[in-house]
Order: sequence, then C-alpha cells, then structure tokens
Amino acid sequence: MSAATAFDLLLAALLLWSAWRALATPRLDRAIVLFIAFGLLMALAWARLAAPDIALAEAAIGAGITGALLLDALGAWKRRAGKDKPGSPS
Amino acid sequence: MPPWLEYASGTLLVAGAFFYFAGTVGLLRFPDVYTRLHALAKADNLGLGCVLAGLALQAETLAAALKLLLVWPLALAASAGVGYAIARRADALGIAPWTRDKSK
Amino acid sequence: MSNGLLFALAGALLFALGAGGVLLLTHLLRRILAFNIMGSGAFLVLVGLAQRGSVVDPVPQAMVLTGIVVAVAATALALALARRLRALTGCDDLDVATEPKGKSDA
Amino acid sequence: MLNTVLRRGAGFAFLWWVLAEGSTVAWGLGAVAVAACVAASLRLLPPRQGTFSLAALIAFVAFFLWQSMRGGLQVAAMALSPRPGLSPCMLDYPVALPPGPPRLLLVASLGLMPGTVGVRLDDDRLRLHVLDARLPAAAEAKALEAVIARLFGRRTA
Amino acid sequence: MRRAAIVLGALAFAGALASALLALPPAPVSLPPAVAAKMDVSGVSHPVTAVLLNFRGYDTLLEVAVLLLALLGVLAIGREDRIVRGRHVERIEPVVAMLARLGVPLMLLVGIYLLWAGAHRPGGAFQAAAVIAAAAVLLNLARLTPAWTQAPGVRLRWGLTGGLLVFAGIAAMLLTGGTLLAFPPARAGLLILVIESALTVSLGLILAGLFLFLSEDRGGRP
Amino acid sequence: MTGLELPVALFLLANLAAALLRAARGPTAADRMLAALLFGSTGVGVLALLAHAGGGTPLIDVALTLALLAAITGVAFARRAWRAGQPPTKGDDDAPVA
Repeated sequence: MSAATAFDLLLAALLLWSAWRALATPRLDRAIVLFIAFGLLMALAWARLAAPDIALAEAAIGAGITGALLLDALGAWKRRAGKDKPGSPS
Repeated sequence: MPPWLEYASGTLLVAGAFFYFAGTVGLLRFPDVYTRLHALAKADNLGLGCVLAGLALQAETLAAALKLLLVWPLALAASAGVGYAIARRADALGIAPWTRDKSK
Repeated sequence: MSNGLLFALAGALLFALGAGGVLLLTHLLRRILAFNIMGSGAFLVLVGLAQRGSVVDPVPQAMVLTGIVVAVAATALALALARRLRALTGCDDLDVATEPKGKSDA
Repeated sequence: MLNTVLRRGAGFAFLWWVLAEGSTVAWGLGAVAVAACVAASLRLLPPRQGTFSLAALIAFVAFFLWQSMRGGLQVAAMALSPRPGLSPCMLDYPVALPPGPPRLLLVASLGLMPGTVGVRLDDDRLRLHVLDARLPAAAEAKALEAVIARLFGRRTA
Repeated sequence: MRRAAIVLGALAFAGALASALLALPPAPVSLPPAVAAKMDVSGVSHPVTAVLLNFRGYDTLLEVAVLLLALLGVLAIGREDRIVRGRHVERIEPVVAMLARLGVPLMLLVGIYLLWAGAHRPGGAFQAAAVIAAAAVLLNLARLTPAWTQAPGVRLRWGLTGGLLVFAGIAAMLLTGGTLLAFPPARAGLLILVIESALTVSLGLILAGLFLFLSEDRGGRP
Repeated sequence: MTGLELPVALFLLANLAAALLRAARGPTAADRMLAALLFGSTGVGVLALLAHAGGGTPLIDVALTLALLAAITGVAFARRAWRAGQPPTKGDDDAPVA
C-alpha cells in the first residue's frame, strides 16, 4: 500500500471517527471540540481531493467563524445553566 | 536540485517528524495540563519549523521559500497566544500544577 | 480504488451518520452539529464523485464552495434560533420544548 | 509618525511580495492592500517612541531560534526518556521590562523557551510554570529580557 | 423502537448510497472540457472562479442574497437576552489583545491577497471574506470591537448590501444584451474584479455580522 | 521532491490522531483546548507537506491561512466557552478538576 493510499484511508477513518464521536459523546464541550477538529480534517480531505479552493474556504470558515460561533453559543449555554427560570434578565 | 540539498531537506523533514512524535508522546505521558502544554508548545512548533525549513530548501523561487518560512512565525504567534490563554485560564480555575511529591 | 471514490464513500457514510443524528438527537446544539456533518458528507460525495477520473472538475468545486458559505450562514441562523428558544423556554431539548406545558422540566 | 508609516508600509509591501510570490502584475491591488494594512495597524497599534535596529532584531531572532531548539530538545528528551525527570514548580518572576509590547513579547516568547510557560501576568509580577525546578529558569528569563530590551531600543533595565 | 428503526434506516441508506456510488458509471457529460473550452472568454484564468462568477454567475448572485437573508433572520430573532453588563464579561487580556493588534492587519493583507489570487489560482471573494470576517471575530474576542447590539446604521447597511447591489446592477446592465450575466469577453476580467471586490466587503461584513450579532461580549472601546 | 513528503505527512496525521484522542478526552477542559494548539502546528505541517507532495503550491496558501487563524479557536475557547465559577451542569464536565 502506498503512502498516499494509507494517508487517504487514515484521513477518511479519522473523519468518520470524529464525526461519530462529536454526535455520540455525552458531553457538549467535547462534542464541539470534536466538531471543530472534524472541520480541520475536512480541510485536509479537500486538499487531498485537489480542491484547494474549498480547502481554503473550509480552513478559513472552520477555524475563524464556525468555531467561534459554536464556542460562544456553548458559553451562553453554560452561563444560563445555573438559572433555570426563563426570562430573568437582571 | 543538487543531491546535498535533497539530503539536507530529507534530514530536516525526518527531524521534524521526530519532534512531532516527541510532542505527541509528551502529550500522552505528561501528568497535567501545564506540562502537556510545554510538550505541545515547544516540541510541535520545533517540528513544524524543521518541516517548513526542509520544504523551503526545495522551493523553486526565493519568494516561495520565504512564503513557507512566513508560516512559521504565524504559527508560533498563535501557539504563544493560545498557550498563554490556556495556562492563564487553568490558573484562574484553580487547577493546581502536578508536583512530584503529591503523586507519591 | 481512486481517492475520489474513497472520499465519496466516506461522504456517504457521513451523510447517513448526520441524518441519523438529526433524527435521533434532541439537544439543540447537537442537532445543529449533526446537520453540519450531513452537509459535509453531501459535499464530499459531490466533489469525490467528480474526482474519480484524473481531470479536475471545477463545476462541483464552485458549487460546494458556495455551499460551505451558505452552510455557515445557516448554522448561525440556527444557533440564533436555538439560543432564543432556550432563553424563552429555559430548556435545551427540542422535544421537551415543544411538548405541552407541565412536562418541560429540563 | 512618517517614519513609522514608511517602515510599516515597507514591511507590508515585503509581505505582499512574498505572498504574491514575486509577481509584478500584483502591485495595483497590492498598493491598496498595503495602504489598508498600514491604516489598520496604525489604528490598532499607535506608533511609539524608541529606536529600532536591525542588529537587535537579528540578535533576538538568533537567540530565539537557539533557545527554542534547546527547548524542543529538552522536552523531547523528557518525553522519550523511560522515567521523565519532571519536577514542575511555579515561579514568581519580577518583570523589569516596561509595560506594553516589550512585556507581552516576553510572556509570549517565554512559552517557547526551554522549560517555562507564562501562567499569569499581574502588573510587574509574572508567574511561570517551570518544567523542572532544577533548571535556571529565572536566569534564562533574565537573559531573554536583556535581548528584548535591546530590541526595543533601551538599555537593560 | 423508534431509535432502532432510525439506526437501521440510516444504515440501510448508507449501504444503498455506497453501493450506488460504487456502481455508478462515469459521468455521461464531462464538464471539465466544456469549462476549458470557454476559459479564454471568461476573463479569468482560474476555472473555479470562472464557473463561480461567469458561467454560473446567477447562482452566486442569488447565494449572496441568501446570505443577506440569513443575516436578516439573525437580526429578526434578536439576542437571546438583554446581556447582564459586566458580570460575565471577561477582563481585557493584554496578551490576546496584542495578538489581535498584530494579527488583524496581517489578516487584512492575506484577505486582499486571496481576492487577488482568485483571478488565476485558488482564492477569491468567498475565501477573502472569510479571512476578513475572522479578523473581526478576533477583534471582538480581544474586546477591541464591541458586539453589534442594535440594527445596523446607514453606512453599515450600504456595506452589507453593496456587494449584492453591485452584482445585481451589473447583471441588470448586461441584461440589455439579452441574457442574464453574459459578460462581454473583452471586459469580463474587469467586471469580475469589480464584483469580487464589492462581494468581499459585503460578504466579510455579513459573515462578521453573523458572529457579532450573536456574540455575548458587548465590549468597550480599547 | 524527495519522496519523503507523503510518508512524513502520514506520520504527522497519525500523530494528530493520537494527540486529538488525548486532547478530546483529557480530564480537564484545559486539555481539550490543547486541540486548538494542535491545529496550529500539526495541521499546518500536514498541509505544507501535501503541497509539496503533489497538491500544488496553492495549498501553501491554505497552510498560511490556517496558521493565521489557528489562534481564534483557542482564544474563543479560553474566553467564551470556559467560564470560571460556573456550577457544573448536566452533560458537562467543566468543573475545575484538580
């Protein structure tokens, strides 16, 4: 097996693993970290698929915007976790 | 490409792979978040530097080589900033550093 | 097996995984993640299939490129909705939030 | 002020040349890019007093490269040895450098130097996490401070 | 029960899809030669950009409208609560702020470089906009730019819609020639550059807005 | 091209896998943030290697972009997602772990 094939196989396996764990793990912050890692692996997959345009977009959006959006939402989730009653802006 | 350049490039690539490996081993073996931070911040960045330098030796034009080398300081700045942010947060959360006698 | 086909197969599995996740998971954020994984799977199938030969096909690449940008906009919109829903109902499960009152003790 | 604009303009123009891989047709848009970047950087990082010398920059880069190599080797040796000789400790280090960029550069580069990671910076007290208490971490931080002080055009404080 | 059915269904679906993929014959219509044949009249030398802005420009035009709609949706939904001022918001962290002060001009430079690169190699308005939006995200995280808490002002509205307006304006202008977005080959390069530049600004602002409207940190001035 | 690029890239990907496992699984939230550091070094290295292993020079631009933006995820994690003084909640193990 050539290094290229091995690389592709490992990359595909990692993609599936990280996606699976991102959905199956019981912990929210783990899920989001794994999803961000999934985005990085997607960028590598686009690089292997001779699609550098998509790799650029995926790297820029995944690292710069999606991650920050999700982590900000996670923070909001946690901040409200203490107070269960709705509509209590102080 | 002269053969000595090829050898130099290959050597740097292998050295880079070695440092990455050391960083991964450190990440898996070291006892707490601060020590793991040391492993990642230092070994992986040195590995990246070696890989980039090895590839820059093969570049066809000067600008292409410089572009490769430009990636390194960017990655270093990112590591330094994120590394400090992690350590700062761990400290703020009161995560005590692992010490030798505590583990005994 | 060419690498395009390999990634297309991985994409098919990712799509199925994401689809299952969208149907099974009730947590709002997780459902958004599952939706994104489903989309990534579809993109991989599109580009991977076009990449089976040795010629690079720019058409699916351009489509997927716009698709990725639309996906992030959709994610942001979904997150806005999820955060609003949670602020109003105080719970993070879609099923609980939409059930009649009294059961929504998250 | 003009001096700063010219210096930063030259820096960004060099970066543009590197990014465009020496292409000469790129200079039209490149000029716009350089102007925008200079404007943004002036807004974010106002010009400051002090001199800048190329020799000091080279000295800093050389010191940094040498030390980060040592740091990498040291961590690699610790990670790969059968019994890692770790004995971490926290060290409170009094920073002599003035506040602002010099101090922040110190904190950032300490994270890549042998055996140290900055954990917390309060005014002029920096808490360091040291990988091995037997290392002369304070002395090395002192040496780094001297190099940074030279880079920012000051005598060692 | 329902769970098992869904898992089985997903597995069966994956199996069917995979076997279909494996059995699929090569595409009956091959697009790459068709694209290559028209490259010299497209105004650019990078095929993906040619497809995106010339051959299927109307897709991209409508896509920008979709992004604008998404931003309007986020605006309409509004923030989840009136933010508790000062309590959970982080202190200004000098190291992170310095990272942003140094990094943002570089991101701007790389963004414009990607815009330029799009004409003849991978890059273009979308990637450039993503990098510029990321710069805005970093500024917000470093507390140098406050989150947007109210409806955008007049200037910002022009910025957000400018790309779409320029694109639609050029499309309308070309409509007099009979077909939607059929660029005259002689001027295609220039028109595409104008559209891409306007799109970069607008898409960058839209993507940044998606984060800034949702961001928790109202921040303050530096 | 020395022919070493792809094997080294494969090796780095394997490292990324092992380290990601640790970073995602690590006992404290801080360990999970290490994943952000990994992208900055390993991901960029793999992309640069792929560029020289036949992926074409545009991949260097991808590596550059990734290196430039790698800090954002880590900073967002440290500043937004990981809060001090919050009670641990269901489905969340972010309580300070000593």
